[in-house]
Parts: sequence; structure tokens; C-alpha cells
Amino acid sequence: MNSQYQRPRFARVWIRLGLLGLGLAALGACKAKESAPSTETAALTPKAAEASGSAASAPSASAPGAGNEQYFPLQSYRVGPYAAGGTGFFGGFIDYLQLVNARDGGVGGVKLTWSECETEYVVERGVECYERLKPGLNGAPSAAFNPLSVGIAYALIDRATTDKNPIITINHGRTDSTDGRVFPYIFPLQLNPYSEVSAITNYIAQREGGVEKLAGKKIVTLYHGSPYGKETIPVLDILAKKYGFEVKHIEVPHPGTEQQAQWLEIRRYQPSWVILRGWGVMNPVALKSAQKTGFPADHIIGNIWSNSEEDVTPAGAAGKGYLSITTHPAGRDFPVIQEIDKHVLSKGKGNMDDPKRVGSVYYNLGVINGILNVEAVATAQKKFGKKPLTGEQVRWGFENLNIDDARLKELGALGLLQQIKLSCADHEGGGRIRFQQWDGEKWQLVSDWIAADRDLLRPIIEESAAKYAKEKGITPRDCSKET
Amino acid sequence: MSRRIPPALALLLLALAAPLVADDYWFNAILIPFFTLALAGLGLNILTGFAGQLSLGSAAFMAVGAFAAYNFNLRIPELPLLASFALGGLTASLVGIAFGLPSLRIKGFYLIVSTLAAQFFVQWALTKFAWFSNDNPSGVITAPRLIVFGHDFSTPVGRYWLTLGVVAGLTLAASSLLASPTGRRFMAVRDMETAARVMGVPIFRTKLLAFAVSSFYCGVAGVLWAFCYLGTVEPHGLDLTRSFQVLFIIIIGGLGSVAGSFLGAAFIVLLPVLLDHVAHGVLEGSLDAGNLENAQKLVFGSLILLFLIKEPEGLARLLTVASRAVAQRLLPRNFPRASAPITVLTATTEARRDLFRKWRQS
Amino acid sequence: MSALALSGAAPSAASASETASSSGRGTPLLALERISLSFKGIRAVNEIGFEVARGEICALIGPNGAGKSSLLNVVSGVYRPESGAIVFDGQRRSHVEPAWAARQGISRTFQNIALFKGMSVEDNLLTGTTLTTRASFLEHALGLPRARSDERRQRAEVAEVLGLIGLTDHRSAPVGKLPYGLQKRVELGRALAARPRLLLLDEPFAGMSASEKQEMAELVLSVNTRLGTTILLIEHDMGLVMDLSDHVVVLDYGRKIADGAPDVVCRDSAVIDAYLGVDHTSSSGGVPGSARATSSAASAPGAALEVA
Amino acid sequence: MQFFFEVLIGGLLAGVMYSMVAIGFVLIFKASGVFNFAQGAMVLFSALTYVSLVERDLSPWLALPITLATMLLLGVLIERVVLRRLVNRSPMTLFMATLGLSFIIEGASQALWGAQVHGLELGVPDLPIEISGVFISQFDLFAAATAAVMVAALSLVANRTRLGIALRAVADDPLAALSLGISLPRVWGAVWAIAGVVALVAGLLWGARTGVQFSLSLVVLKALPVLIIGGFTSINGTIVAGLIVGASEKLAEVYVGSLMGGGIEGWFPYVLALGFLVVRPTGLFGEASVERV
Repeated sequence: MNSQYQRPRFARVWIRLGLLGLGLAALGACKAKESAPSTETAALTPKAAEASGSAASAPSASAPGAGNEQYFPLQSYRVGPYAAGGTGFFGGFIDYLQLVNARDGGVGGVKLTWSECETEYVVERGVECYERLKPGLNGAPSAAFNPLSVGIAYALIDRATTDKNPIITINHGRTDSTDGRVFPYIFPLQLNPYSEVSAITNYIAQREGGVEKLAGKKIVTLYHGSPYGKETIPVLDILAKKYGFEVKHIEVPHPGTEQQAQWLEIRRYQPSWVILRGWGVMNPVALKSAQKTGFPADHIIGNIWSNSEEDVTPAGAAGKGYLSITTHPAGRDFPVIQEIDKHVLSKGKGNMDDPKRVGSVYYNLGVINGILNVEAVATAQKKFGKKPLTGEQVRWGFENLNIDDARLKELGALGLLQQIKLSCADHEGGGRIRFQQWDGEKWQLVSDWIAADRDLLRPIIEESAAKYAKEKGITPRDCSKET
Repeated sequence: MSRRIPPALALLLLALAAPLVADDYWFNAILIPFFTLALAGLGLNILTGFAGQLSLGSAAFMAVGAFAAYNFNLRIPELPLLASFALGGLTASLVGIAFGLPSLRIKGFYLIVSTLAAQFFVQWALTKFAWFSNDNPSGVITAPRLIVFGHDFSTPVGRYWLTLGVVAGLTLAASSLLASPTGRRFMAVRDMETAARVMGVPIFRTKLLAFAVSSFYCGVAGVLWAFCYLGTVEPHGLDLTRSFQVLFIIIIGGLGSVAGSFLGAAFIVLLPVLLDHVAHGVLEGSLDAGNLENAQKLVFGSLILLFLIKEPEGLARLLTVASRAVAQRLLPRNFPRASAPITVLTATTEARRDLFRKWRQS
Repeated sequence: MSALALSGAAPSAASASETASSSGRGTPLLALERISLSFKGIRAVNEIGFEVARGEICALIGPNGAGKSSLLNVVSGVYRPESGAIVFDGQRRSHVEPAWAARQGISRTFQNIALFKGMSVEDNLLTGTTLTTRASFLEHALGLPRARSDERRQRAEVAEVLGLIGLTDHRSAPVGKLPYGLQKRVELGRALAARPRLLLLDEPFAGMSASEKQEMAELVLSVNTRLGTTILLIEHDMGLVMDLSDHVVVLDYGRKIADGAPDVVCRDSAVIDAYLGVDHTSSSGGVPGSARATSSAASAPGAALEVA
Repeated sequence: MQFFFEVLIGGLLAGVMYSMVAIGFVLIFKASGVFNFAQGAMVLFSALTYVSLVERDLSPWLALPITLATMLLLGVLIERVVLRRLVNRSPMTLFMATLGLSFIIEGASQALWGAQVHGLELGVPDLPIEISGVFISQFDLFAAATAAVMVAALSLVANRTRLGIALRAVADDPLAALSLGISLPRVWGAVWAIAGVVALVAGLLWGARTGVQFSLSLVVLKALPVLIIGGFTSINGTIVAGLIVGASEKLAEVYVGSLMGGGIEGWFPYVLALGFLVVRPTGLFGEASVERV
């Protein structure tokens, strides 16, 4: 670099920058108000839609001139470390949407359409996809976002709230977003992490023969060394105090391919139960290591991210007898899955590359997620009319979602999906789980719905939500004013 | 140096023009991450490209910066936003110095162990100690409102201006630092440590300084990442993968080139999006999302190889070559070639001969 | 001895007398006392001691592996001797740190060129002036006045040196792309940019063409005479050594076998033994013009023996 | 005490698993000075290929040789297509190239075999055997044995075959080797192929341990500290380093980690390696280079 010319240049650049800065500030001040309509995206998304539309072979998606469509933007992930979950979930989701189109011609006459954008479970990719998909598709407004990723959901909280787009984090996400007063657009449907451990505790109590029997018992939580893994530590401590059992939290560093030390510790501690809050490869390795150290698999209880076939099969024989929770039993016998088979799969339109995985845990999660989204749209249509709805209107639909057994029967999802009733203040609803056991081949249900002590958890959640509101300067909604 | 300025100006002009055409999507998904990553790349380039110390810990320093700024901002309410940016960067540079200490003894690839240790330790510490994330149950921090001099920069455009301002300022400072005696010390250490030592370059202090400055830049990039881009960040979001991403930026852009950091960042940010759009458009979905993504991985990897094989000095070099070609056609004189005849030499030799004669007569 | 010989010998004689007087005036600039150094058990340098007077050109000669470079490395602080002492300008040290040496004004070139390949000629030289930097890195980053004045001063100094080594035209060329001979010169320039009191040159003429050697030799002389820099150099080419140096130290297998004025040394039997059978005409063939006759006469063992 | 031994032995065995991955690095680095970060991807690729073949109802005895051949091919291919074009580039550049390679290999293996998670049974029960109250995993013992065989085989190749001798010559002094008429590219190709085989062995064992899935490529992170403590160029060093890392990280996790809230296994090996380097800047068995100026 021949530097002797560059001093003067620098002087010039400094000046230029100064002027520029002023110009920018001024521009920024006025530009900040307006928000131009997307040119690039509008140009690009139709193509994208056709693409993944035809990929998903959705007749509606590729139908031109759609004036009467409701759009589902799918931030899917089909590659990378968590692809197994993504393909299953979004496969089930898409297949259910296809079913609704094929069988009922959409929701209240409004066709459902969707397009995919690969996030690879990476936060900024998810953000990029959100920004790309949020304008909707050929004028079809987007109903709700379902990123199935805690990280992405977090990054979307502010954006979605300003853009008025519901974010569905079914069975996961930020616990305190249950408080809809502070998080108007975030929906940790069915089960937040706190409810999860609470319900697990109740199940253990049941197995031990009553809550009072918990006293003096030893329980270990083996958790993934990540925010997700640590999230339930405080709640478990509270529960332990309440019921008088001992709890030991043991961390497995990401990714969790090595757990020798942890399981030796567990063996030394001699707990009666191990709650496994695993993630990806950590789960099979946990089961393997448990076997290595002679801990019985049927006293390990996997949580919502340790409960899929993909989590057990790699462990082979070591997985036999392993227990796990679920909000949506695996299997294809449920009428709704049969319907999907009849109207979608049998017509060769199924989204799954591997048809064997239809009815798997992740697939069924996708299906019930589809049901909940569609039901929310239907509910909203009752109020706003049978037309494509904005995110804000769909939000209302979610907040007034109320699915009872009767409705579940109509949906053909009795036993697959739990009763769920949301409200302005409660964005979770269900809080119930069932337990399944791995027989070496597939999951067998071993319990009916078991509920969490949601009243016990509520204050903790509200406290955390209030803290967040304070941090961000948010004034919580007054739900009595919501209609 | 001279080859760095025109791209810089071009960039500034582009940046100025951007808001006239760009929309939310471009700000939120392309421009802001581009400038943020470019800054991180610049940070790493100072350490690796200029001072020759290979580092795989950039993301860790970004994380430190982000969490530090968050906590300063949270716990000292009256602190102005930009001040917390700076403090975030300074904290990062302290951590950087700490993990730079081994560079006194450890050289070459062995040194990556130090930065990798930083990478994993920082991530662990930030997840482990809830205090860092203000006891957020999920250990995630969320950005405060971005108010600078009473102006609210929270809108996409606002965040863009804020990012642009910070990045532009720091870039200028970096270019002038790297053209200064300090910058030459960095490069001396990189090119021939022993020679530098016998010339009185304080090797250890120079290396530590490189670590400090580099981490400062990465730290501020981390703050922008958390505050201006995502509005939130969890330790896992700034893991080894990110460090590699930053490394790719400077490899593709050009080691030891300020402009390269920007070119590389542009490449890294735009390529996936571009490939995605192209694939959707051209292949008309004959490929499902999964394979599409794999295809992207393949293309990306191949491009990296292509660069290393064809143009090891990166995009920056390509640009220079191009501009040289143009310039040479326009004003051939300004570019002395290495093969220039050594006329001066004989002249000076003559001069010396006279000198000797005088001296002998005396 | 012909006029040719005189013209060759004269300078050394003259400067020798000058040195004598100066060393009379004060202590020698550099004195090595019984320096020993070994690598992996092998004694590379064995209790070597000699003095370099102010303003003189002292040549360190000897066959390969005699320990010449090792001594230079000891003086510049790259190696740390096991025993002995280095006295520079009256300051006694058991070993020197490179930084200290640099601050004392000891600067050097290397046997195998050790330039900063990634930088331009000018930047290489500028790095030579690094010790004269006053401003802090922050001032540099912000381009504050002190930084600018540093820049100006250092560039001025470097411009001078560039003129001296005749590379003004190549100042912005990337040094890696220069031909070998020029690189050698750049390295000398880098050392000169530090305004040294003692200049250590490790085989400055190695691998050069005749003309390059001549230019380099004149360059070295002019540095010594014009800038008054004391020079300690290593060279194999006896001819050049005889012409250039006021004072020659001969090493062999880590020992000092001779020390004195060139014409004396080259008649020393030990030196002749050490060099017997070693053919120097090839290398001295490189020495231009007048120098050759003297040097070959002086250095060729046969000739020396006759005289003896 | 018994517990201590359990942890220790478990750690040592785990260490062997790390070494197995690290050896792949060493081979290539020794022969061609390339710091091959793609080794992890190669591990993933090999295991994925094998499993997918078996799942397509191929008998293991057929699948294994096919996979083996694939890995050999891959190794040679990499040398041909990539490294041959990067001769005389800085180590840094070569390192980068292998990063690019790992992208390609990962992308290719998933495009080829999909992203599902697979189980892998080698027919070795993973039940613990109890020796005086100390549980030891059969599988890990088997793995250790395999590693031993592999190292033995490697040293045989290195000492008995012409290739091995050529390899050693190249490692010592490429130029001298060249002057002896040894074809560097051929040797490099061979080394990459061998590294591919090593990756296969590691892939199968790790795959059986953790299941075959994307994160298999992450085992690299476990191998790096081993590689560094071992000093990049010595297979024996790598084994020793592996044992050190394995044992110390497990003991640290149990005895130190509990004080710090656990989960320190992720970074402990690196800090350990750092400690080693500060004492011995070129690792336990790496050659220190004398400064010649």
C-alpha cells in the first residue's frame, strides 16, 4: 500500500462523511415515517410460491389471480442439524392445509395458500424469511407465522408486534409470552416449558402413588446446555420445595455427543427418575449412556423435544422402555390422519419424502399445528366475515380459540389434540400432556391427559412478563377492554 | 491504501442511495446484516489479515460486546446509547486481550486453540450465569429502544442509519490506523516477526493491541447485531458457525484489505438469498426446499474453493486488478511497474564516485 | 605492490589510522567478551571476544559454520549467549534484548532476506523508523496532529534513505516482487532508516552479480563514510573484505583465529590454514576493477605464503 | 474411589474415540501440511453412506467395502481436484480450502442420503461389564481395540510399505523427497485416501455411539484439542493427548464442573490445551523449530 497519497484523501473523506452524515440524518428523519411497499419481494415471492407450491403440489398455491386466499408463510427447515424435526412438522402442517383445501375447499370458502422459505433453524435466516414472506402472496394476506424455533421466535417478537403478525410457538418458546397482555402477538400454544415440568411432576407423583409420596424422592433433570435447557430450573426448584423432593440439575454441553461423566454422576446420585430435556443428538446419546451406566430407560422421561422417533431410533435397543411426554400421540389411526391419507396422500400429493414418517411425532405435531391455525382462522371468520383476514384479525381468532371435545370429535382429532381455550391473557390454553413409551418399534400411549398446575405457575409467569414489560417499556393490555 | 479509498467512497454513495430504492425487507434482511458483518469482518481482518494472528473466536467477542452493551444500557439507565455501544466494544477488547496473551508464546495454527477456548468459554459463561441476561428464563437479551440524541432509530430505516453511521466511522478510523506506524507494525509482525523484533517493534504489545482493536470492532459488530439487526440475541446465535462465517468473509473478501471485509460481507449475505431466489425462479420448484438448500451448500463451498484457487487475494484484489486495468489505459504513468529501468541507480553511483575522490584527496 | 594495490589499500589504511585515534579518544563502540553459544550440544561459538572501534568497518570472516551469523545474532539479541558479555558503548550486558539493541541504535540485515513481503518498499523502510513514533495508536486511528507529524517526519527520513539506496522510483512497489539484488538493498535501507550507530550486515553481497556487488560495496562505504556509521559485516569474499574493511576478525569452528588489519590478517598462517584449499578466485572474481588484483594477491594463499 | 476409577476409565475410553478422529488430521497434516478441517465432514459422509446402504437392504459385508471404496475415491478426488491446484499456498489458504470442502461434503452427503437420523448397530452390545464394582462399557472397549488395530496398521503401512517410506520422506523434507523422484501428488493422494479410511472407522464407531446424523461432523470439536496437544504431527502424540483430554475432561466435569454449575466439558479441553501450549508451544510431540536467521 503506498500510503503517502492517502493523507489528503482522508481529509477529503472525513469532510465527505460529515456532510453525508448530516444528509443521512435528515433523510432518515423523513424516511423513517413512510414504509415503501416491497418491490423486490413482490417480484420474487410469486415465483417462490409457484416453486414451493408446485413442490408441495398444492393446487391452490399455483392458482393464479387469487383474490380469495389466506396465506400461510412457512419458515421451514429441511436441512441442517434439525432437519428431521422440520421435515416432519412442516410436512404434517402442509398436508393438513392440503386436506382442508381438498376436502372443504378451504376455510369458509377461502382457499389456503402457502410458500416455504428455508431457515435451516438459523435465526437470521428466519428473520430474512419473515421479512420476505410477511407481505403475503399475490395479495393473499398472511395469517400467522410458525417458525418452530425458539431463536427465530425471539427475533420476531418485536417485528411481529409492530407488523401485527401472530407468531405461533407451539409447545415451546418463551414461557412468559403466555401472558398475552404483554405479548399480544406471541402464542406458546398448548404447553409452555413450565407447564411441561409441572405436568411431568404430576405424572411422577401418579406413578409413585400420590403427591405425598414425592417427598424425599430424588429427581435429576439432564438438560441441554442452552437457554432452552436451563429454562425450567427455577420452576423445578419451586416444585421440589412444594412437594419436598430432591432435584439435581445436570448440564450436558452442546451438542451432547459425550455424556459419560453426567451419567456416572447420575448413577452415583441414585435418583428414582431422570427428566431428559434433550435436543437433537443429545437424546440418543443420553439413552446409550444410560444403558452404559446401567440406568433403566423406563425411568427416564423425555420432554417435548426428546419425544420423537428420531430421538430414540438411533439409540437402538437402549431406547426400549424409554418414557416421554407428548401433546399429540404418534400414530395414523386418528380419523384426521385417515382423512389426510384419503384426500392427500393417496392422491400422491403428500409432502413427506418418506411416507413411512406419516403419523410420526413430528408429523402429527405439524397436523395439530395446522388444525389450531385453521381453527383460529375459522374463529376469526365468525367475527370478521368469510374473507381473507389480516394477521391482526387472525390474532383475535387465536385469542378466542375454544376447542372442546365435541369440536375435537368433528375434527377427528379426539385424543390427538387436547381441549384448548385461549384468551387475551392466556396464550397457552391447554397445559395437558400424555405419556408414551418406546417399545423398540414405536410409541405406545401409557397415560391419559395429565394437567399441569397452571394456577401455581401463573404468578411466576406474570412476574417474568412484567419484568420484560418494564425492560422494554411496554404497558400491558387491559384484557377487560378486549372484545 | 490508495486502492482502498475508491471502493469506500463507492460504498458510501451506495449507502446514501439505498433508502431511495430499498424497503423494509432490504433494510432488515440485507443491508443491516451486511454492514454489521462487514464490521465484524473488518475486526477479524485487523487481527488475521494485518497482524497475522489466526482467530476462530470472532463470534465470542461479538457476544461479549452484545451482552456487555445490553447490561451497561440496562444497569446504567442514564447512559447514552452510543456510550453503551463503546463500552460493549471495550469490554470485548478486554476479553480479547485476555485470550490474546498466549500469542506471546503460541504461533500459527496452535493459536486457534486460544480463540476457540474463548469461543466456547464465553458461550458457556453467558448461558451459565443468568445475570448476564438479566435473569431472563431463556437467557436471551432483547434490545432497548434505540434513541440517540433524542431521535428514535427503532424503525428499519432508523436502524439502518444507526448501523451505517457506526460502521462508516469505525471503518475510517481503521483505515487510518492501518496506514499508520501502528498498522505497519501489525504487518511487520505478520510478515517477519524476527526482523520486526530486531527493529524494535514491541512484538507482544503489538499483538495484544491487534487483539484489542480487533475484538473492539467485533464487539461493536455484536452490539449492532443484537440491537440494530435482530433486536435480540442468545449466546447460541453467536457460536462457532458465526466465527467461521466471519472468517469466510475476510477470505473471500481479501485478507489484509479493508475494502475486502465489505466485499466479503456482501458476498456472504447476498449469496444465499440470491441463490434462493434464483433457484426458486429458474428451477420452478423442480427442487424441494431441502435439496435446494443442499445445492446452496454445494455452490457456496465450491465458490470458496474457486476463490482460493483462482484469486487467493479475494474480491478486493479482483477489484484492484480491474481498476488498475482501467486506470492504466487512462493514465499509464501513475503506475510504476516493478520492471521499470533502474536509471537513477547509475546516476547515484556516479555521485558516490565523486564523493570517494573528494574523500581520498583529503 | 602497484599503484593499483595502493588505491585499493589506501582507504582501509586511512580509516584504520582514523579508528586508532578515535579508539584512543574513547572506548570501542562494541566489545564482545568471551562469548559462548551452543545449539543442541554443539558449540557454535566458543569464548570469542573482539572489539569494534567507532567509525570502522569490521569484517567477520570464516568458513561456513564458523559461528559468524551466530555472533551477529548475539549482538542483535536474537540469540542469548551461554556465557560472556556484550559491551556496547560502555554498557555491559550478559545478553541483549532485541528491543534494547534497537534502542541503542544497533540495526541489521539478514543472511536470507527477511523483508516484510506483504509491504511496499517504502513501508518496509518506514517500519525501520518505527522507534521514532511518538503518537499513540488512538492518535493514529483518529489522524490527530501528533500522528500526522510522525508520518511527515518518518516519510522525510525514508525519502532520504530511498535516495541513498537509489530506489526512489520503486518506493511503492511491493517488495516481494523486486529482484534479489534490489531486495538486498531494500533490506539495507530498512536498517539505515533506523539511523543506526552500529550496522550489522550478514553477507550483504551473497548471491549478487559483479555489478550489484560493486554498487552494494560503494553503498556500504558511503554509509560508513558519509553517515559515519560503524559497520560489522560478514562476508566470504576475501577480495571485498580486504577492500572494504579496516579491521578483520577471522573465525573457524567457533573460535577466533585472527584479529587485526586486513593485510596483517591475510598473512596470518592460521588463517591461511583455515582457508587452504578453499578457492576464492571464483568469488573474488566478482570484485570489479582495481580491487581484484589486490584482493587476489592479498587473499590467495599461494601469494601470501611467498610474501611470508 | 471406585467412582473415580469409573470416571477415569470412561474418560480414557472416550479419549480414544477423540484420537480416532484426530488421527485423520495428523496423517494429512504430516504429509502435506494441510490442516484438514473437512475431516469431520468426511466422518459424517462415511457413516451416512454406510448406514444408508445398509438401510437399502445391502448386507453389511457388501456395504462396508463399497463405503471403503467411496472414501478412497473421495480422498483421491479431493487431492486431484482441490489440493493439486493449491500447491505452495499458505497453510492458511489450505485451511480455508478444507473449510470450503466441508461445506461441499456436508451438502453432498445430505443431498445424497437425506437429512434423516439413522441408528447404527455394529452388533456390539453396549451393555456395561462390571469389574469389582466398576462399570466399563463393552462398546468403548471394542472401540479402543479397533483404534489400537488401526494405529498398528498405520504404523505398519508407514514402516513396511514403499508408500509409507515415501510418506515419511515427504513429511521430513518435501524437496529432498522430490529429488528422490517421489511424486508428491501421488503421496498426497494416498494420504487423503488413508485419511478417508480413518474417517470411515471413526464414523462407524461414533455413528454407533451417537446415531448417524448431521451433528456427527461436530466430533471435530472434540478432536481439535487432542490434535493440538498431540502436536499436529505425531500419531502416538495424538493417542496420548486423546487419553489426557478424555480423562481430564471427564474428571474435571465431575469434580470441578459441579463447583461451577457443570457443562464445562465444552471448553475445558481447550483451556487444557492452552495450558499445555504455554508450557510447550508446539504441543507434546510437535517438533520445535529453531529460529534460523
